[in-house]
Amino acid sequence: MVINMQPAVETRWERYQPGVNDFALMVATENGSGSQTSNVVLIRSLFKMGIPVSGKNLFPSNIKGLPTWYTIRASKDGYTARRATTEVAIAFNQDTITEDIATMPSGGVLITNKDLKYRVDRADVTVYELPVKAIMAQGEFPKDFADRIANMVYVGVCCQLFDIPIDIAYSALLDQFNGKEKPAKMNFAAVQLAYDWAKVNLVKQDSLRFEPMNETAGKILIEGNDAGAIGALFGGLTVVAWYPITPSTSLVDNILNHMHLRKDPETGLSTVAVVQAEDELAAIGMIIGAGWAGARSMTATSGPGISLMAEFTGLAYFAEIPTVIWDITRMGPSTGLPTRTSQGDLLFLYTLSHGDTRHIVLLPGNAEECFEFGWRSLDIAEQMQTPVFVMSDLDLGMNLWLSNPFTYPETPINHGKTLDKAKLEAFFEEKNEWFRYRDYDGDGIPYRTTPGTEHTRAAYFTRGTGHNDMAVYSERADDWMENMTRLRHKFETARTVVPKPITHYDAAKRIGIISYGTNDPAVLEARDHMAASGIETNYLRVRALPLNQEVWDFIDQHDRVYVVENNFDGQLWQILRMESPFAQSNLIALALGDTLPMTARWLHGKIVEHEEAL
Amino acid sequence: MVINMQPAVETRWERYQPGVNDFALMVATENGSGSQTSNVVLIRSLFKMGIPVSGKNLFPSNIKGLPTWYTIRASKDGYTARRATTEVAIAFNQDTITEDIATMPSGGVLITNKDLKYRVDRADVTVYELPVKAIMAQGEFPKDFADRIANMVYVGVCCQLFDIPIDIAYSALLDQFNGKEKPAKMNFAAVQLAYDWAKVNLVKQDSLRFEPMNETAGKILIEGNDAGAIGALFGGLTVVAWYPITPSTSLVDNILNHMHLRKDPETGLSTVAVVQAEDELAAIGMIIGAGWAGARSMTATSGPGISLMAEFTGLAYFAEIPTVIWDITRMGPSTGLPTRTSQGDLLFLYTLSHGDTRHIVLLPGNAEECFEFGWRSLDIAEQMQTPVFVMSDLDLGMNLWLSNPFTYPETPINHGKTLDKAKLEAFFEEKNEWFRYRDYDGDGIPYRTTPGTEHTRAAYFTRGTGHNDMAVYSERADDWMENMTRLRHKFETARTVVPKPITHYDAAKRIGIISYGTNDPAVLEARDHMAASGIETNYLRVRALPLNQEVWDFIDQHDRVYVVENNFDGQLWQILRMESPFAQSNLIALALGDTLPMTARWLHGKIVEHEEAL
Amino acid sequence: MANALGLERADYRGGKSTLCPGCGHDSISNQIISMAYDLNLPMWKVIKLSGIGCSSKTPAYFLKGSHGFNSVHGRMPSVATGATLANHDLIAIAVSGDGDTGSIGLGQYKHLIRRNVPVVYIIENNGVYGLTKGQFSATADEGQFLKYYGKNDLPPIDLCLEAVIGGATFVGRSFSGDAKQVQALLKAAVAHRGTAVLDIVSPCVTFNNAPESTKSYPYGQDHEIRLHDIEILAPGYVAPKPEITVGDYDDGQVIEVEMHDGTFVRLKKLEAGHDPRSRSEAMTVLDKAGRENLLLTGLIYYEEPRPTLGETLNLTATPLAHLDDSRLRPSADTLASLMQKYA
Amino acid sequence: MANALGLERADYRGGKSTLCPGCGHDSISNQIISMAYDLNLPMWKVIKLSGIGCSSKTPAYFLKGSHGFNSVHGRMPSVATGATLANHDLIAIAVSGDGDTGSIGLGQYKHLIRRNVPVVYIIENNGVYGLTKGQFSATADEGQFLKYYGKNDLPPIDLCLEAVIGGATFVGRSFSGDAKQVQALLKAAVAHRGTAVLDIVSPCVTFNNAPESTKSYPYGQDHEIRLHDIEILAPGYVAPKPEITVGDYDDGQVIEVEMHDGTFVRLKKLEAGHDPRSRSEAMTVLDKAGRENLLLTGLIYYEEPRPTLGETLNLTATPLAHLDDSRLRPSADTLASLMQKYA
Ligand SMILES: Cc1ncc(C[n+]2csc(CCOP(=O)(O)OP(=O)(O)O)c2C)c(N)n1
Ligand SMILES: Cc1ncc(C[n+]2csc(CCOP(=O)(O)OP(=O)(O)O)c2C)c(N)n1
Ligand code: SF4
Ligand code: SF4
Ligand SMILES: [Mg+2]
Ligand SMILES: [Mg+2]
Repeated sequence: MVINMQPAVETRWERYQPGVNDFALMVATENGSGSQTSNVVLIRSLFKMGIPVSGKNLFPSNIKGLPTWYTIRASKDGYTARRATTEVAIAFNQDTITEDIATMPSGGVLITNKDLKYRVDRADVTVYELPVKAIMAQGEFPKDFADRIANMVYVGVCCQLFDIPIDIAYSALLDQFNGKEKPAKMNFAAVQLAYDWAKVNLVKQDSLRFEPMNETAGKILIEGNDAGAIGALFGGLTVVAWYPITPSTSLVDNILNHMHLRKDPETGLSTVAVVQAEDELAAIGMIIGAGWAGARSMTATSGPGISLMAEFTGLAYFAEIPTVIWDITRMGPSTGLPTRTSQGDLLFLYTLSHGDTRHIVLLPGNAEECFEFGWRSLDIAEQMQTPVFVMSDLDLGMNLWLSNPFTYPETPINHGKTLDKAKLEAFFEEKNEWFRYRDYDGDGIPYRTTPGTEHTRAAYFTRGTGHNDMAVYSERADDWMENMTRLRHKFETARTVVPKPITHYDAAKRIGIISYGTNDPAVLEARDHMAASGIETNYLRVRALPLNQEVWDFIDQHDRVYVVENNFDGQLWQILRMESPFAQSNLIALALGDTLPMTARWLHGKIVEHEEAL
Repeated sequence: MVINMQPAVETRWERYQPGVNDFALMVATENGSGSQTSNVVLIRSLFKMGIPVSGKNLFPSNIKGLPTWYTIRASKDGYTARRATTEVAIAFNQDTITEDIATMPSGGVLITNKDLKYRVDRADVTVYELPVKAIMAQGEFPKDFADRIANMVYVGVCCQLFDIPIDIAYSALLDQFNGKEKPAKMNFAAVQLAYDWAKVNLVKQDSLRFEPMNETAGKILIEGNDAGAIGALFGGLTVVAWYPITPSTSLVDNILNHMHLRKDPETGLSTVAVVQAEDELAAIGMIIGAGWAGARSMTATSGPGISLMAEFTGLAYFAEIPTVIWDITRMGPSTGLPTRTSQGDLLFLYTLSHGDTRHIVLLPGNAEECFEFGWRSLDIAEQMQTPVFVMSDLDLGMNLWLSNPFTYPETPINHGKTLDKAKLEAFFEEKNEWFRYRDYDGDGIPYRTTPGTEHTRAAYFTRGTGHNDMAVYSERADDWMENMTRLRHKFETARTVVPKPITHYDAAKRIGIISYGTNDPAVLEARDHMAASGIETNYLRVRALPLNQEVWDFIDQHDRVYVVENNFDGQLWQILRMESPFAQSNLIALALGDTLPMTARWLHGKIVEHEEAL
Repeated sequence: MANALGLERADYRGGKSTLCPGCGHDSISNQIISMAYDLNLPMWKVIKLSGIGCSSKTPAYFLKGSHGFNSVHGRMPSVATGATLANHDLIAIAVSGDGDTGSIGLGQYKHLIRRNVPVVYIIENNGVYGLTKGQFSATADEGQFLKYYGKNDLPPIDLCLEAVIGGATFVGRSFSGDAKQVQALLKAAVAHRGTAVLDIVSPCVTFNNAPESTKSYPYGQDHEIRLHDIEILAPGYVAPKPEITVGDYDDGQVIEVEMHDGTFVRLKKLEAGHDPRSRSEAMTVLDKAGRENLLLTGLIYYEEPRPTLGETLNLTATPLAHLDDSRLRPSADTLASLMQKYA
Repeated sequence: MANALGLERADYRGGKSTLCPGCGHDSISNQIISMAYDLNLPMWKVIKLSGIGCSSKTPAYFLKGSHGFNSVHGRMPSVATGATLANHDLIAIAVSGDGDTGSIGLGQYKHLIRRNVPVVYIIENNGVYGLTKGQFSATADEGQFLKYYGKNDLPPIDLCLEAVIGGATFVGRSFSGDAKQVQALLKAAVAHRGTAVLDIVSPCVTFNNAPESTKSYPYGQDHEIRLHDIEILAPGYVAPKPEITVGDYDDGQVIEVEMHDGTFVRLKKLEAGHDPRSRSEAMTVLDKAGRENLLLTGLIYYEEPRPTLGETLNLTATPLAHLDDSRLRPSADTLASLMQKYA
């Protein structure tokens, strides 16, 4: 498929053989043609068959008509990383069919829409041609509707060819239209027609098929942005201000979807305010104002929005105001490719805004962590009294992921050192004073009040200008240094508060891998393959900045550490080098940033290449 | 003086003895009281006496009434760094006089305004008390005017006490009012009164005095922002868009001052457009639009403005549009301290905007370089087709510096690979094609046209979204990677184009110092002192990012390298660590960032401390 | 003398001003202090918000008992929006400048008004950027000269007209030299539900106080034209006759407008005779003032307030900031059953 | 058939549109193509500017022979300002959306107009954010429902009224379904010196085309009210009688407005009978249209243009971008004598 790359050197990988419940499909259609429904129905069906499955939607930055590719991977071994080569190509788009055919792997299966113009000059692939119009003609559908569901034809044919029980496809359709039988039946009619047609007219010539297994029992299928939205709502979110931008929009859409969970049962009134701001400058101003006034606030945006939020972020950092900013990263610089994935904002988020600033950045690697960091980020923000970033990406946010159901927060909501009337009185009782920016506990974290606290001494003045620990304006160098020193100390405290890395460690192994976010599935899969070919690796997945001691220990423990990330500059690698307490001669950057989710094969190839060159 | 700190461990430094033409004065007055004139008159007088002199204005972020301190340093050895201890304190501000007296060095000279309320409980200082009202009373000045020139009293007294020829003070006054005799005479009358009064009423009890020498012949006194403005005007600047912000405002003010140099002699029409934008978002949009359309454009701002320019900067980087952005840094984060100096934006400028970006940052270290980089930055921007930052700071930009007169640009204006009608025709002649983003020369730098080029194939489409080398919109991963790879290659080319570092190297010395910008005088002075006490150092002053090979060689050549900078995080040190081709175990960060210009004493103390601890 | 809360006027003061002696902004701060004292405002319920500028510094100089937030340049409106959403019980007093609102902040200003965020929005309008030393602002007179920056060739923005067409329900203009009127308008504004805009000409004595400048003291003193006399009748007062709501009023007639908290604003017609309840009249009078350079002051426009932003969002009566945790986190069962939907 | 430059209409086309079939924006692109072809515009002199959005994509779909710049969201006005300063010979055609201009870009839009930057500023107004899938924009109808985002509780911003009070000298409104009028207004706008604003209702067929939406095709087709018929008379035409410049016109009467390039715009009165030369009339008619939800189209406001930004800056006749180096760098002597002043 035309957008696919990530060249990998030839390796043992070549021996990989597709088989039952272990192959991938690629569906090439037109954006806005309704194919999304068909593709999700296929995924849900495999999920219901108990087969580990994952899907990647590679869509254009347009509303209707441009090429879009959807890859579905079934993996009996539970691998969910994107695969570059897809054994089955469903070529339903006139604009790309020629290239789609040319680029498919030898021995693959090609399913085409016969109504399109194309030539198949590939003796090395099995071809099934579907007369879509003719098939649809059999079931008098209303014209416009027929177009919209024509894509159900390949669903029916796939059921027939690859042994997907058609009743399972139906229940998947039902889910898709959340229980509404009418549309489900309508669509299913087309599936059935195609299924029957294929039974009669197609002779199975390939060996690819699915078989029920029991690997998805108790699991869920969910998008990261949906998980994050649910997490935030269970995290006591009260104010959201946002401005639409792909791929973050669906995070707020999902907050709106689930907001009823936070309606007051008696009055039906809402405990969450969601405001569509006029831009990102306003969105962040609103959540900072809200955080200052005692709300649990957040926004969601992507690269361009982050750039616009830079100045306000510096204010929140310096004035110590809690708020949460989700960055669902897309391909940058600039407007870049809004519908392609990347991890390119990491370094910028970490140092966002002028002057000496450093920020907390949480790095979810899967849907469960999107949920967890959804609520935890709000806790950490109030606990540390600072803006907290959650950096997800388009791949995690907008694709369907196989996940465990989410576990209810184990800890109560944490408001940090926020003094309400009673607490403030107690504080004065004990200390005979309270000053906003004084470090009473030696952890760099001061105590705060919020407006509307009925106490004559609750008030203080918040500003982005120089101030002493009594929140009084000051231009004195010593006051400035004292405050900056405390802020740095607070940041050191943050290292112990943010989520620790996930480590797979075995002292016998001398090679380490450090990565984060959605590279996880590619790393896990590549490690297995490398182990099979004698390259044993340990693995540490960073889940937050600032980095914790565990990371330095891990680097210390290995001869070589590959730092694997999906951006062009190797930004985590750069942060590791600029922060590590010792000279790191053993860090090797494997940076990709080619707009697509990382494949295990690419990573495997890179590491093998490097190891063999040693 | 109250805002002074930079604690330094006790060292041989203590042996330093003030003497003739080698001591410093501190003038404490009220902001907006006209004292600035008096102080500059004192500096100019010393300059005219041929004595190396430097001044630092430590003023508040307010228009009238808050304390302001002005330090004047005379140094027969030509040292121009700020000195923390000032032998002479002129305490003319009621609000600070008590602390000003308390913090002055033992053996110092105190000059007070007798009309203020204060007590001198320092037996260890020489005191001269001036009845300012009484002195002024002698010369019937119009009331309001009298207040404004009362500060001339300490000028007159200093002339008397420290042997500044009074006629020199007069000619300094004349310069100050650029030749206008009336105001000069008015002010001089007050100087004369005070001078005469002191002659009669003060008995010289200290040994501090000035003596004519010949060290300033052929030199000039100028502010960095003035130098930068002149440089830009001699660099073919045509469009300026800006938004006022301290301390960058005077850069544009000076462009306005000198704009007549660019008036068309016949028509009197202007070849430079200066627009006060509605904010920094608009300012950078305007200069990018102008750069795109063929202008030599620039803006000047400071930290908060830089944050607001982040998104547009990413566009200019990715769409490859030339423009120049001056960042006259002030103390951040956030609004911070607008009237205090810092080098805290370095890392942020280098990586400004989301996604994988890197920018050219020029780092002038003195007024001559402000002039040179003023014109050169416009050349480099067009040559590299990218935004170029010039990072100066408040200290360099707003204080008076002793400098050599500026040398006329040795190279003609460089428009880089810009194809006008004729050049474009020639290009087609030779290559039969022209594509905007194709790398024809292997240096990563493409050829561009500007709008209004009368040629049917001159047009191309500029965008911040994905594009191939023909400037056609593309979402293909391979197009994206090809473009990013070329951009990185172009950035590598930039390393060879930007100003090289200034190096003081002697193979026998094993300790190196790397610094940049206005730390230069402190480094030079500290090196002399350290050498005197047996610590021999080499010195490399970085003048631009990206770093050149020279820097890596310098690090390689030393056992230890101290990276000296005036920000809190040690940002150049971090950049060195994240970019150096080898593991750098020998880099030691000496980061200050205490809102004030660095003193040689602080640096000397730090290095001695560290060296002795080895 | 203590007010109903037992507080002296001095208790409503703030820190010592660092503005230039005679700056118009300081007199506005004084009127805010008097207003709060007269109305017995509980300071703990008040928030003070501002952007950046000399004007924006003033919240530090009044109501020391209130939380204050000196935010970033031009974007205080968004901070005010978030703060009042977090806690709709707060009384928000926002101070801005003509540069802060008319240049960098124009977009946020307009969108704050469109959302009808409940805040008293005071613009201390001096036609220049004071804190950065006297550049022209977007409200400077067309053709005006300033010693340093020369001639201003651009037409001024009328921030009242911007507010009226932007959907503001309370728009007043005044002159900081007119203490009585400033205070009356402040009291009415605080009683108003929704965005109340007060554009107050507040001379910069250091950079823009030449008599020709419409933003100067001399000009204001000589040229201010009051559209009406304003009297504020505290809640509890009973209007003699049903409130007049339509028609323009004849000589000597009086309009009384009841605010949602029961405060009455009584307007006594003066020669200009402007009826603030008519949007088109407001637009006309402002257009005229602009063309003829008239400093018309008073309540320019008033309408029955539409719902505030918080009201359109159907938020709980308890301020979001004060909800207890039980209402912030749904139950474990709720999560479990939600998970079912994804299985 | 070739025009005076020997170009076919097809030569004025751009790349293939990637917008939804039927999108209003595509028909506006078509009118731009026809306008340029009819007026014999030399494409090399034209620049196409836009922000971000479906509307902002369109410059790639017309005038392939012109330089285009698809900049950042909402801030194209500043890019247009800089580009036209760099080269005042350029003919600037700017395309924006209601989100791009009314939300994120409102401040820059207003300041562009205030500076009278010479550009044809087209707003393709569909009441939603198309490219991000149908959120309400600031021009959406108050009370309107959208399947996904529910009810819009905020009043719409009228971008024509904003322009009129902001100092625009040419303000028109149209409907992308009214090809003839769109083209006439485009021709007049290009002939205008200074900012010419065209707010064109341009339906989003995918997200906001329900008949009750004032931004839909059905609504436009049924409810458009033309204020007058517009005829464009190319330069060279001689007005029968001295141009009428004052007074409102009686039935059947005609106004002819001469543009600086000699083009005449002839307005033939229809029942609505609006005189675009009166600012107050323009404000009233827009206010009325807003209150009564009327889609009034035509030339809303026109005035003799005040100086453009470039003119107020007294720039050389040669575009700054085309000055030769001798005029870009003063002589060595100049520098030497300047240095004297600092010695
Ligand atoms: C982002 C940003 N840009 C510029 C500045 C510099 N600045 C501080 S105050 C100010 C203008 C203030 O003018 P105005 O709002 O009219 O207030 P005034 O001082 O006149 O009362 C500017 C430009 C800033 N603080 N932040
Ligand atoms: C800074 C920034 N924020 C958000 C976006 C996402 N975005 C792209 S287009 C758009 C809105 C476009 O709406 P409009 O201007 O009305 O154009 P339309 O698509 O309706 O024609 C948004 C919010 C962006 N590209 N940049
Ligand atoms: S500069 Fe002007 S606005 Fe600022 S404090 Fe002084 S008088 Fe007031
Ligand atoms: S989404 Fe709407 S605005 Fe965008 S192209 Fe489609 S119809 Fe046009
Ligand atoms: Mg002002
Ligand atoms: Mg739109």
